[in-house]
Amino acid sequence: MFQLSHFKGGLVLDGHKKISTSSAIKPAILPARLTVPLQQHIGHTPELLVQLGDQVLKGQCIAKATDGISASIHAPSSGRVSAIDEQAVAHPSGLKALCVTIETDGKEQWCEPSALKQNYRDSSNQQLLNIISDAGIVGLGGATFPTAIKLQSCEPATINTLIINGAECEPYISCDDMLMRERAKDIVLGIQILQQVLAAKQTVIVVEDNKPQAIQSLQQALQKQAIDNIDVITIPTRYPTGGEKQLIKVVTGKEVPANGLPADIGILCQNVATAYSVYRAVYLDQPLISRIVTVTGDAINEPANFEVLIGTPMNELIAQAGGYTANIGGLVMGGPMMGFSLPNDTLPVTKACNCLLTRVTEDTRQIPAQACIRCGECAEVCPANLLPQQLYWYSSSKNFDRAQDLHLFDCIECGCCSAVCPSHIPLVQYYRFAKTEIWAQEKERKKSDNARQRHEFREARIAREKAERDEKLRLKKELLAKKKIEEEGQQAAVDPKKAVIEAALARVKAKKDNTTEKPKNTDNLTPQQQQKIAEADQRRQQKDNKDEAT
Amino acid sequence: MSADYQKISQDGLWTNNVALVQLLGLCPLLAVTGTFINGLGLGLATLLTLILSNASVSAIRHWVRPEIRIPVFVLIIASIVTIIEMLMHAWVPGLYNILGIFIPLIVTNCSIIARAESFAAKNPVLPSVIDGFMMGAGFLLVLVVLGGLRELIGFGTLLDHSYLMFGETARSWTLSFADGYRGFLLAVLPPGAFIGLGLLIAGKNYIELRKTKHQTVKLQPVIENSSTA
Amino acid sequence: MNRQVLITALVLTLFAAIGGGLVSYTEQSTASQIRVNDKMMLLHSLKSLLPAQRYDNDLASSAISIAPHQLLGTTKTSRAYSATKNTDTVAFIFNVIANNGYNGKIYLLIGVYTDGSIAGVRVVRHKETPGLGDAIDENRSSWILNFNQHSLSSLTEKQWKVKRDGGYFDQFTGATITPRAVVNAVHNTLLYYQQHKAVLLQATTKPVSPKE
Amino acid sequence: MITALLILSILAAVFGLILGYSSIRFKVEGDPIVDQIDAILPQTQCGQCTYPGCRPYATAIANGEAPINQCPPGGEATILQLADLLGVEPLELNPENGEESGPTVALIDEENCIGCTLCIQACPVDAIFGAAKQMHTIISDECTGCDLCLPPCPVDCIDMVPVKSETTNWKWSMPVSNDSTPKAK
Amino acid sequence: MQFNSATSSPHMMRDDGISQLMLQLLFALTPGAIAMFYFFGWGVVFNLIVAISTALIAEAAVLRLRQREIKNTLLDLSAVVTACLLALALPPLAPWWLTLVATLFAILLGKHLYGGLGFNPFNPAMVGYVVVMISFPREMTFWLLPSTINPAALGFIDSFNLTFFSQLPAAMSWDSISSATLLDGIKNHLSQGHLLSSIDTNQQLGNLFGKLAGNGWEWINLCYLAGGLWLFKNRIIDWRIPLGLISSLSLLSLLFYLIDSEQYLSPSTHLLSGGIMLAAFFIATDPVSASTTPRGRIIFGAGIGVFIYIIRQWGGYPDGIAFAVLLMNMAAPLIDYYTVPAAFGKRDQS
Repeated sequence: MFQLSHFKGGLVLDGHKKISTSSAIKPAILPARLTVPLQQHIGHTPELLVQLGDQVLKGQCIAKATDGISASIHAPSSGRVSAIDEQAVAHPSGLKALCVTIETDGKEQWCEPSALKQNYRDSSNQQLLNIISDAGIVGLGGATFPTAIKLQSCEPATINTLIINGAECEPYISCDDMLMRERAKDIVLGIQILQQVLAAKQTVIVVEDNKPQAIQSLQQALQKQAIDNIDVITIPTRYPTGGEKQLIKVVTGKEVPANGLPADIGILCQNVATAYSVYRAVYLDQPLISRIVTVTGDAINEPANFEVLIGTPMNELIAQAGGYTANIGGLVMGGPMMGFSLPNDTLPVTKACNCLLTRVTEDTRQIPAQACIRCGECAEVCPANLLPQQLYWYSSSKNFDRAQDLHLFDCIECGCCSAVCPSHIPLVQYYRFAKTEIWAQEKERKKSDNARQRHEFREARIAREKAERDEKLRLKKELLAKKKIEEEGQQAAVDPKKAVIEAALARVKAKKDNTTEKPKNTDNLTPQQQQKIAEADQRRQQKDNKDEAT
Repeated sequence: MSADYQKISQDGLWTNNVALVQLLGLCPLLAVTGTFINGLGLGLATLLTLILSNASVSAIRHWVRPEIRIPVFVLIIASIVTIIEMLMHAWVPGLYNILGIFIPLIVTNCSIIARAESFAAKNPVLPSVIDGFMMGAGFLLVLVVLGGLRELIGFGTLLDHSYLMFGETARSWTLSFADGYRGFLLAVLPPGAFIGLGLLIAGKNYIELRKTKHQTVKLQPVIENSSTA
Repeated sequence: MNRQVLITALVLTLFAAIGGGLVSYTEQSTASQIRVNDKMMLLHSLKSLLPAQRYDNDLASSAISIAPHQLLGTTKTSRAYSATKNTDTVAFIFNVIANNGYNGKIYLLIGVYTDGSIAGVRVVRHKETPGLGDAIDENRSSWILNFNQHSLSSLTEKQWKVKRDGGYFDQFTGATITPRAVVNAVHNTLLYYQQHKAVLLQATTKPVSPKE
Repeated sequence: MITALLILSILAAVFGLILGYSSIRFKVEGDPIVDQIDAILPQTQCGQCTYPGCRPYATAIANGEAPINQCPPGGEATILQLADLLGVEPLELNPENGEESGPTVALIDEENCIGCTLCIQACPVDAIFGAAKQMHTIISDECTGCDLCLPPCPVDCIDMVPVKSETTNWKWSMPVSNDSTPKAK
Repeated sequence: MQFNSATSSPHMMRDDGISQLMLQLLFALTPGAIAMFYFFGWGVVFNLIVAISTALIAEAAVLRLRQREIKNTLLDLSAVVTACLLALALPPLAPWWLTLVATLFAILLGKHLYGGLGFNPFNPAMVGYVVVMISFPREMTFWLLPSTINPAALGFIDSFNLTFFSQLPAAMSWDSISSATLLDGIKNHLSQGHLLSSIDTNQQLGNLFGKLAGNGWEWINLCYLAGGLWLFKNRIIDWRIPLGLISSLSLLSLLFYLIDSEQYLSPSTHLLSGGIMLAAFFIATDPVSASTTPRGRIIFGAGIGVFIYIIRQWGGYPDGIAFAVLLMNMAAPLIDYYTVPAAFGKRDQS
């Protein structure tokens, strides 16, 4: 049915998957403390719903998605909110971010089921989307883009092909593999919901040929339920086939236009784990509060897959997997090609955490980079068909314009180029550096444009005010001159000195009466600024109150 | 005033050297510096042109309207160069034959119009003449050094063909260094000129760098003294 | 406004006139010297081909026109100069082009005594490889002097070749083409002289205007 | 000879007429390059370049009166862009004008603010609001970090704090380069 | 537990580095070098020794001067590769100082003046070659007859004296030892107005010509070809540059050969004489100075082929590989600029 195609470049890598697939998915223990970061997805931080000391139930929404791109966050277990503060999170920067810490009570008490409890087939698309949105489901393949938004963003009935991504091309990671092996039926149910929402004409589950058991169990599940509008496609194992655009190219032979979305060519991709989460949300009314995490690598004693509550500290998970071997050298969240190394193992598991990869000391030592000899090996393997070494050249010399001309932003950071570089140049880091630098410059430019406008506005205002003042002064002078003539005519008896003092006193009084003078420059404000002003006013009020109180 | 002249001289000979810093007039510079004497000949011709053109441009600077400034300068320079060319043809024909096209090409040597524009057109006659002399001398110096270097490396001789300029008595001036030296043609060929000029520029930059380093080192104790005082 | 434009034009004209005037004055005052120089240059190279005691005429003014000829390698009318002593013609100097040099034409001056032997050969202009083919230049090596005194009778037809081709003359290491071309050109000139000797001798006995 | 002179003179006259006419007819006013330079400058209006604002500095650069290395807030990036635009060699930032530091914003210690409005008058981009005898507040999104509000404050209640590094504005650093990596041109 | 997290992904890197690449390159050069030694004697070995030692010393010295790390840079073997390519391109009877000057220029001018490995716009070996080519044209003709037909083949001692002391063996002159290469000979032959078909009757040239493309040379080139194919098999070099070079040279020579087989050499002679295979697989493929885009590499190789043919046929030098390579080195950035491949998803757009 499908004429398989292939993408240019890529690598055939050693899978290392068997390490973690020998045992079934294990449920992870309930930790005493769950640290749930509010920002676990691409987009805006959701709005906090709980306060310090609140009792929460398992599955209770603790942060609600804002407008635009955002996703809700739920309590992974029941307990008490013991802290709402900045905690170290799993991010390449190692910086802190706002987290809700829950001290679990061990009761695992679920919150009230929602009102909607009917067969999904009777539900409208909007109802289903609401369920998916309320469940805080995000793409679990790694991008963590809110799923409901992705589903909503495509025009109705424009999706010809729904591709369920079970490729899982990165070495070591096996969470999707295990999920497909053990919960194929649930995945298929989830897919059917997606099918209904999208009204997709055809649906395929794509799995790399190094996961025969997963393929088999998926096919069995489809047969058992006599589903004939979903196909399982086996594709050759090649990194990075699991990349959305590469996968589409392999399955359909079509290239997603650069700067475009798969939806533009009538295709939508969802990860198998995402489909499974959709099933859980719709059938079981369970939001996304746990995920399968592969704990693997060469420096762990009992590698396996675990079903882990979001917010679980990684070290507890590691301990459950038998702990590190003696030569532990590093910990990576994600796969060896695209994951990032973690500064320590006490960070919480998030929705994006598909794998914890332990690395032995020998592998973590830095090979010093040598000069680029322009061998072109990187260009050979680049799946985005870019010229990595020229991008490197321009990124390292901060010639960002030229880097963008060479399509820097089409780079998917798959790491193939770095992996094959004989000079061991950390190419991907150069691209990441250039990308973040360009974003920052763009922001900077917007800010400076804004500053220029405000500066010009201010100059104009000062000029205007000066002109007004001069005009007033002129009028006053004229008036005075007139008065003088009059006074001279009248031969005034009033002491002029006294008059001056009196006038000054009057001015002071007038000023006193007018203490609540309107602040300057409050015209042309954005809503955000107004909000800030309001906040400041509030603080001012509080301060005044305090002053009064004391 | 004397400090001014010192600055003009320093500019022309070193800090703002036509060939090493401004990189002007490279075409004749690279083409004729095969030997010391060739360099000297063209250098003198350029020097003379620079002095005369600077002097005349400076003398007439008040009468020339801006819109015809350039044409007038070009006219002056072209006239001077043509006259010099004829004089050379008449009195040093040997050298004239060797330098050939590069004498009329002095007209297009950007350094001359650049000096006219940037200095002579804004300054009185005397400083302009000094400036012309110093700039020309700086150029001459580079021509001679490069010519000498290329001749030395390329042929193993120095001052060969001096008779073209100084008459028959100069035939014996030729210095020959290693006997049986096979010659290193690269130095005499155009690429050698480029490499040689590059090395001269590098050498100049190196000296400057050393100088500034030296200065900062020198400055250090002064600061220390002041702080302890 | 019109006045301004006129002044501009006037100033420029003035400078053009002054500049032009100076140039033309110099030109007039140096013209004679330049003519003398050019003649001296020519004489200098002609003189180097003949020992001074062998002739007593003004070589530069003795030019005769030679029709283009294959043996001289010429395609246009060229000049030859005749040397005389006591009104007897003693030698001719030909402008010869060797067309088969390594990098194109080699321009030669070849002096031939009336008895058909070589007085001297000089390279006027060439583009041969520096350091290799340019050994034909007198400034570089004395190879070119090897031709002196040789004639069609002193060497056989076969000997008028470079050694590599079985002839009499050396080639220089690594370069055969250039010496071969020069030897060939000298040989051809002798042949030409042999064929046109009578005409040439006749031409010089009549007064020939040096300007032709 | 005379003809040559005549022709030369006539040519000169003709071209002189053309030039004289053109100089009046095609006079160019204004200078678009100033706008381009101004667009590159960071618009902090801080005056560290010794000019009273970004635009005056841009004008000075365009007139060749100021070198391109006097803008500490813009730093190396700005100098590179200016060098690129003007086709000149990039220079090191002139230390006399200050050092390139990370972006900062002003923060008013609201406990100590006496509401004197002096800082409001100093702010070049109207990023401080408040009224006499009332506590002032910085609109941090608008603050360019120019430091100009510091000197006028009579109670030293304004601090310059670095812009907070968050996961959203965090930047990857350039890898520690081996010694042969080219320097920025 | 705390970890060092300074690294960016990917966390897998290849184990081998530049030095392994260079080592394989050197390995692939050996068959050709052995063939050269077989046909041209000890001079080849002396050239290699002088070039390699000069290159290493010069590189170490300049690294020290530039205050760079020395040991690892020397160990990347790029200087050795440059030296070997240069030594194999120079005439076997080249005096030691010629090889020394060429290598010095290659390392200093060709490589380090531009910033060292990775930054040189020109192929260093060819820079060195061209410097001595235009400076010492006489010495650059010091080739000799292949040993198979050379009645006066030199022994070790004679070669040693010749290379290092410029001492000719007793009773021998330069002209009796040195001989024009085939290409030079044919150029002479043609310039005398002879036809190619008369080569066989020319005793000396006929001898040189061998079976296919010059006695000895055909085997040397086949050895280089074998080494090159091995490199290609091991993915050390890109196939595009050799392909472009060989095909453009074959096409051009075939075209002219078909027009007039008496004036223009056959494609097989062109391909297997001189240093074509060395150039195609080892010199033109130097990635630093070559074009880097896929299409660009084909153009780059083809350009070299075209220039080689032009220089061979109509230029002043018998062979033009060095000039052709340098000319295309110069054009490489331009080629790269205009042959940027369409990024993923950009193919349908302009």
